[in-house]
Amino acid sequence: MHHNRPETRIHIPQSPTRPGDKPDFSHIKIPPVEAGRRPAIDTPAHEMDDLAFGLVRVLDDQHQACGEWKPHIAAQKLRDGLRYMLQVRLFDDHMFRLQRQGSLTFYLKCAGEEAVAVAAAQALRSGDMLFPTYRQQGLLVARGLPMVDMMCECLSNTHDMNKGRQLPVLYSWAEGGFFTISGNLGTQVPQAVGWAMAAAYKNNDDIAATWIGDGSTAEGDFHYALTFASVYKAPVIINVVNNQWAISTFQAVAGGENSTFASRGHGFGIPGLRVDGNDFLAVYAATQWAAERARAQAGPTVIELYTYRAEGHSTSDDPSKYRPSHDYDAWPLGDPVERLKQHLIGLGEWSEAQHESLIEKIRSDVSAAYAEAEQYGTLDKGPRLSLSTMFEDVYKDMPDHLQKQLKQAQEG
Amino acid sequence: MHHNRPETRIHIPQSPTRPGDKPDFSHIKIPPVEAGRRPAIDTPAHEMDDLAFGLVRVLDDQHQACGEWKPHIAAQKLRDGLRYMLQVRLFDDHMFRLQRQGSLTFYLKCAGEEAVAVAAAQALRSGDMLFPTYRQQGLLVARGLPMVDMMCECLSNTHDMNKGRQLPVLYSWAEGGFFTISGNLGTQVPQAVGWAMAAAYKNNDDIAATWIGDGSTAEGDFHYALTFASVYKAPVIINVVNNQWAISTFQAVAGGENSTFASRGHGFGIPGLRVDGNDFLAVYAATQWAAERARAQAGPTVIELYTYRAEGHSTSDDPSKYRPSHDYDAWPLGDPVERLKQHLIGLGEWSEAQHESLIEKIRSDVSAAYAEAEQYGTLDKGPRLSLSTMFEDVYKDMPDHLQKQLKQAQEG
Amino acid sequence: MAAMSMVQALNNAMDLALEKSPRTLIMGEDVGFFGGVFRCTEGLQQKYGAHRVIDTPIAEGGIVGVAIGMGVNGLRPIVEIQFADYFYPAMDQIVSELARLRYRSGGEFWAPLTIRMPCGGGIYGGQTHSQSPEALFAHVCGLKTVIPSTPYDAKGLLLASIDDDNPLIFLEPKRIYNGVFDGDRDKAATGWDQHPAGEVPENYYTLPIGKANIVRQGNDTTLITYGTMVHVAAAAVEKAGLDVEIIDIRTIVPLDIDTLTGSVQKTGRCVILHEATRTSGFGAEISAQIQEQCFWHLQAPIERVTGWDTPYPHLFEWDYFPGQSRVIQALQRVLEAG
Amino acid sequence: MAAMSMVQALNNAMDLALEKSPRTLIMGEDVGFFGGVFRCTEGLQQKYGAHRVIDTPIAEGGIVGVAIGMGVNGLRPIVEIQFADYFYPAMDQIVSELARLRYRSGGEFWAPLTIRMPCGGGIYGGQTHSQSPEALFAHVCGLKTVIPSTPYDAKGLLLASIDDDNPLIFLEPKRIYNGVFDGDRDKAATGWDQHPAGEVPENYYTLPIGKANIVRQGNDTTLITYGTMVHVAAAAVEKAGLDVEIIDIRTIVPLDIDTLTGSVQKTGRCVILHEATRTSGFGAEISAQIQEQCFWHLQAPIERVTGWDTPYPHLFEWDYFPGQSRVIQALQRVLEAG
Ligand SMILES: Cc1ncc(C[n+]2csc(CCOP(=O)(O)OP(=O)(O)O)c2C)c(N)n1
Ligand SMILES: Cc1ncc(C[n+]2csc(CCOP(=O)(O)OP(=O)(O)O)c2C)c(N)n1
Ligand SMILES: [Mg+2]
Ligand SMILES: [Mg+2]
Repeated sequence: MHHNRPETRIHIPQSPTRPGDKPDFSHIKIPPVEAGRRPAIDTPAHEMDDLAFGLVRVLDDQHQACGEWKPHIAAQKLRDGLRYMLQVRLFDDHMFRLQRQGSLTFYLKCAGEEAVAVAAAQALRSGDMLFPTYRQQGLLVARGLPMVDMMCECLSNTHDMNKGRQLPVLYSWAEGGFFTISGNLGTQVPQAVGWAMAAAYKNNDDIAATWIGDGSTAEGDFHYALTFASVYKAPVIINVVNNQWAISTFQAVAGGENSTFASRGHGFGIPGLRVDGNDFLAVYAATQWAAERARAQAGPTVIELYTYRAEGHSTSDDPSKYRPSHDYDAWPLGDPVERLKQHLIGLGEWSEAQHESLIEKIRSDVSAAYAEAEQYGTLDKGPRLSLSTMFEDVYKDMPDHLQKQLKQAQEG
Repeated sequence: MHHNRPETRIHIPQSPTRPGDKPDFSHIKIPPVEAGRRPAIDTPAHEMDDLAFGLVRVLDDQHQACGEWKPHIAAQKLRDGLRYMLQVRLFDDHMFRLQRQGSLTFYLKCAGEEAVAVAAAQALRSGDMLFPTYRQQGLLVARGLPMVDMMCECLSNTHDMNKGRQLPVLYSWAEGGFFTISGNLGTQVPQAVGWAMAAAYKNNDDIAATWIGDGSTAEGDFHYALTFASVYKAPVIINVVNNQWAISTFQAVAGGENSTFASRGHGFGIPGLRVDGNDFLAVYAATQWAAERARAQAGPTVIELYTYRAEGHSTSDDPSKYRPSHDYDAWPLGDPVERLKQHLIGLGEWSEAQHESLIEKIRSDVSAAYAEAEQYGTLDKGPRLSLSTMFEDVYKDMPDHLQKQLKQAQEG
Repeated sequence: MAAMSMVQALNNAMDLALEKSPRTLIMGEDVGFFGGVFRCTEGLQQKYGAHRVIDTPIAEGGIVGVAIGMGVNGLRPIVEIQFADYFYPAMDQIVSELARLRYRSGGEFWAPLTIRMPCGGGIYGGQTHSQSPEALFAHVCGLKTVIPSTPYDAKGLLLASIDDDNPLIFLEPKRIYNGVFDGDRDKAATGWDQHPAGEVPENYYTLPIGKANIVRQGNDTTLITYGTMVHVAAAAVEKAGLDVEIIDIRTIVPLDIDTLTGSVQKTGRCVILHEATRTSGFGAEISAQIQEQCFWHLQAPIERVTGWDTPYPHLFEWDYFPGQSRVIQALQRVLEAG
Repeated sequence: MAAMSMVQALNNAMDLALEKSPRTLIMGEDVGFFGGVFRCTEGLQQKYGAHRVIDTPIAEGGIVGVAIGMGVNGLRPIVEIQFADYFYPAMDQIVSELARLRYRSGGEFWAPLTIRMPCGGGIYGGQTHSQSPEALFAHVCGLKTVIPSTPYDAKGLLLASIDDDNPLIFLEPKRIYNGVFDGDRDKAATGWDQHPAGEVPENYYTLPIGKANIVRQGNDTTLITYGTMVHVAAAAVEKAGLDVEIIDIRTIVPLDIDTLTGSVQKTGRCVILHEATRTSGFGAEISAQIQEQCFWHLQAPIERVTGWDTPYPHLFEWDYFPGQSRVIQALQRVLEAG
């Protein structure tokens, strides 16, 4: 105790464990799969408030699908989902290593959170618009963006969809209905609501889905989104990815101590589903339910994806400074890839051998993609975008003052 | 129907009545006084969620105090409350007329909402800090600011606490624990939370109370306030004055259609009380309960004061353009002054005669105060602050560039 | 042609824009049923429907964020911020999102918003109903910022703004919404029907964004200004009987610098006039550019006549407002210098 | 005296400030247990407690709003905004509240906040980790804005800022947090221990806010700059072998204009250098003031060397960054002019 530390009665939330401690998730209550009820989509919002405090689950401890939320989904689609998740994970691993070797300025993985994006993408229609944040690379993979295109963005090279302007991982893919990722947290959420309102305005039944981290829900934009979504009954799904951490701060600092993130919409009459985010089938089922609600003009839904950030925040982070090491191994909801794999094996639709060879295949695809991507240039080697791209797209047409500046820049 | 009006499925909320319609408040459900339960202040927040959808009431239709919320309050205190409310109302009337006569640039009344401020002020301690918006002049009156001081602010004269810098009604009173009113909506709410956190930090048991309009809850600041209040269990009361209107927009446009404003904190584990804002005793009791909670370190409370803006938004407004005239006469929760008066008469603590003579007395006090205020100057007549006040208080000490500008301004 | 106030001209422009395309809509606080606190959207909801002239919650950041999403989905929202003083909660959506979308996405995404906001003082609005924030927008690349000074310009520039695929801030000097104001607060207000630019064609027309307007030809000094101050400038020059060239820049960014330098090269002298606070006001940028490009022509220091570096005070409104006498003094100093 | 990086000097300053008064506290995203993403608050929570170095939710507007309330209640919060690029959500609380409180309340209320934020590029941070928003703050009267260029200055200015009863924006050029950077990205970084101003007294000291620092005496041209660019300027002048006076303004507002004009009156020439985008950057204000006050001494147009009017691009970081060669060219143009 320092002598300048006064007596105080201010409450400061704390992470239950810190470096050196044994990981401890005993505070997390996991209800049985059967406890989850799946109400009709037109149920009045306040009659579903309990769902925000439960946990939508489909896979039980033996990896079997059961309960009311069990979705109808073909084995092939599940195998696709598994493949996408694996691809995301191996892609992440590869790119992370490349950053460590100095080939990339920055990288950010979604390890442990693959299902959150992949299952959602598979439950939505291709015309539905996605407003992600930076940890949903699974959406791109599931919607079929070639890995080489993702890599080109990370390299800011001549094939970069962003023309060298953004940090690695801040993808944009108009054709795939994937909105340009912002470096500023939370901004995409009211934008998604606006996109959804425009769809309704135009009288079509496309919907918008957006993702935001647990930490970022504290931004005003989240409130704007809830307000407008509620007032105009926008056909939108607001996904809160609660991976328990925001860089170094535990989710209690974001307000996770006194209520769930799924319940954040209750004050606006927006129902919330709290979902096991590492249960592929649960994410799929919850997304499908919310998408049906939205399409049926029954209003927006908040989905809290309860998951865990298995690794550091990004390549700039060192989680050993603020949380126990190997904590992911103790995470009670397991790993999404492993769980879906076991489920498929249990169904007789998959095998260890197939799994191994799939991993091999993806690994070589990733390497091949990177070899190709490098040919389009890297930050400091090979082909390079023209300097004029620095001045283009600030405006639709380059105004005089930027033309003059471009000329000056070209002159050196 | 205009030919450019496309088929649309966007939901746009509407006011149930518009100019020309008969006022209709049949959508408002008023539960009986006895239905209100008053839980212990340390009840877990989510076990009180029902309170945000009920209505805390004390005065029944015969103006008698009953039910669990009935507060212990001496007759003298009630008479004081009645006097303050009357003073606010007559002050408002006088100032409004003066604006119409051209003596003031602007004015804004709180007609119909007097109890919201006066009863709250009486339920709080003098060390508690108030962060109001512009329609709680009752706080000043109840805490004893002389009317002449309020008038001097409205006149921007030599005795103006704001030194001529603010619009009329944007009062400030440090000594009275009344924070400077902002022209920018919503900003005071996180400030109140911060003030409360500082009280806790300093280990004293003063609390903060803040007021925000139904319309203004849509601002991000409201969200910040809920978030920080929840995370740090700040000793604060967040009052939402739901007077059904935000200038011309009905409360549904602020998101009042799908849930109550009292429930806005549920997603953060902050309990909400929905209170009959025109029932002086109910406002008093609810404030007392929330203040006890805060002081006992049991956390923040949201109180929705359900009331009606009896007149226009301000002197710049013309409500006949957007709502039925005489709608206040149909407001089902009556008038706060009239109801408290009847209650006191029923108790044998007041009489029509006393009431009449009190009105007389206040009227002459108001006139006398204004006569005095005018002696300290008006915007264009009489004594005037020195020009240097325009440049003072931008910084604590006037920097060189402002000294130069002051000199230029003085030279004309 | 019809006599229109600036409010009417703006209303007329929005009417034509809504008529022209069902993709265009209006949103903001009190803009719908009520028609706006300054009446700029009066009657439009009644004519086009509640979904095309949308009353929104009081959340400027939300309004802009939502409008961006609409813009990305093919609509063209016209957003009203009730007073320029209240755009700050929307700053992040404007700066980090709206202005950057096209750039950061390699040209894939953009949102063609027009954000209207009444600005400026002179209505006893105090410090939160009087601000002129144009310099803040000027520093944000990716935005265009426009400010008209007459009903004729207001309509033509607003229609051009709505048509523009870039995001646009459209500042409306509220002091001249309903009549010409020349800075003399003792003079009875004159209606726009007395002013040539109060004659407004009823049909659809646009004025080019990025083009300044030489309001008055002159030889001895160049007086550069915009918004309400155009009329203060004109009256001051008239009163002082000086041979001054007055230029209304009309667009803050992109600035029509060639017209400005052309004039200063002719006159050799320059005064810049605006209502916003002085330090880092847009006058600084104009001054810097003219100095850079006309250095060898300048016969006197460029002067700035501006609001003081204080909030806009209620009581001292007319001491804050840069009125005719301050303009005349500056012109005389500049003329006598050298 | 000890060798300190800028991060260490800032940490040391905050340590002393927390030590000095229990009313002082630190709040921001990741500042507590972790010690900040740039490590500026490392160890302070462990030393002073979780209530004095507070991890906050990710809500810049909330952080500032709450800190204002604390300030009003007698505390002195030091707020960290994780990157200057993320201050926009707090713009309304900063402009409409923090900067105006004292004024609007007739001096009754005020909040002595110091808001720290890392600014500037050169770390491949892309457009949302590289911005220099000082001009936006400069236009907001009521705020002071400070930006140090060395560990010694950083400590002295931060302690003075925390002591100041005015609200203060404290910009920290992140490119020089951990070593001197002179703009030559091919040169190995040099630690602050190699630099004289990396020697920092361990005791409490303050440097005056509003005082510029003549970093290098010279006669032929005045080069005005701040932050990281001070070192780029020094290296450029060294390389070009010119007789240039380099001034580090250290405070944006209030600007020490007398020191600047004194120098320009001596040299007759002036170049202004900053990393922020050009249009309405703070260079415009400096240029305008110098032109106003030194017109008759100027022998050449004042030049501005700045970032371009584009977002800070990831790929073209070093084409955007105003490096030594652009500085040298400008100096030569100015020297040869006239
Ligand atoms: C407006 C804004 N403030 C701060 C940051 C810095 N920042 C980047 S990521 C991050 C943590 C976000 O946590 P969370 O929302 O939980 O998402 P996660 O990283 O866990 O997926 C922070 C504070 C930012 N990018 N934008
Ligand atoms: C940030 C901001 N946006 C808009 C306004 C303009 N404005 C002033 S009062 C008002 C309506 C507020 O309604 P409400 O919060 O319900 O309070 P009430 O007037 O009903 O008491 C509006 C939109 C403002 N003052 N500040
Ligand atoms: Mg997180
Ligand atoms: Mg209201």
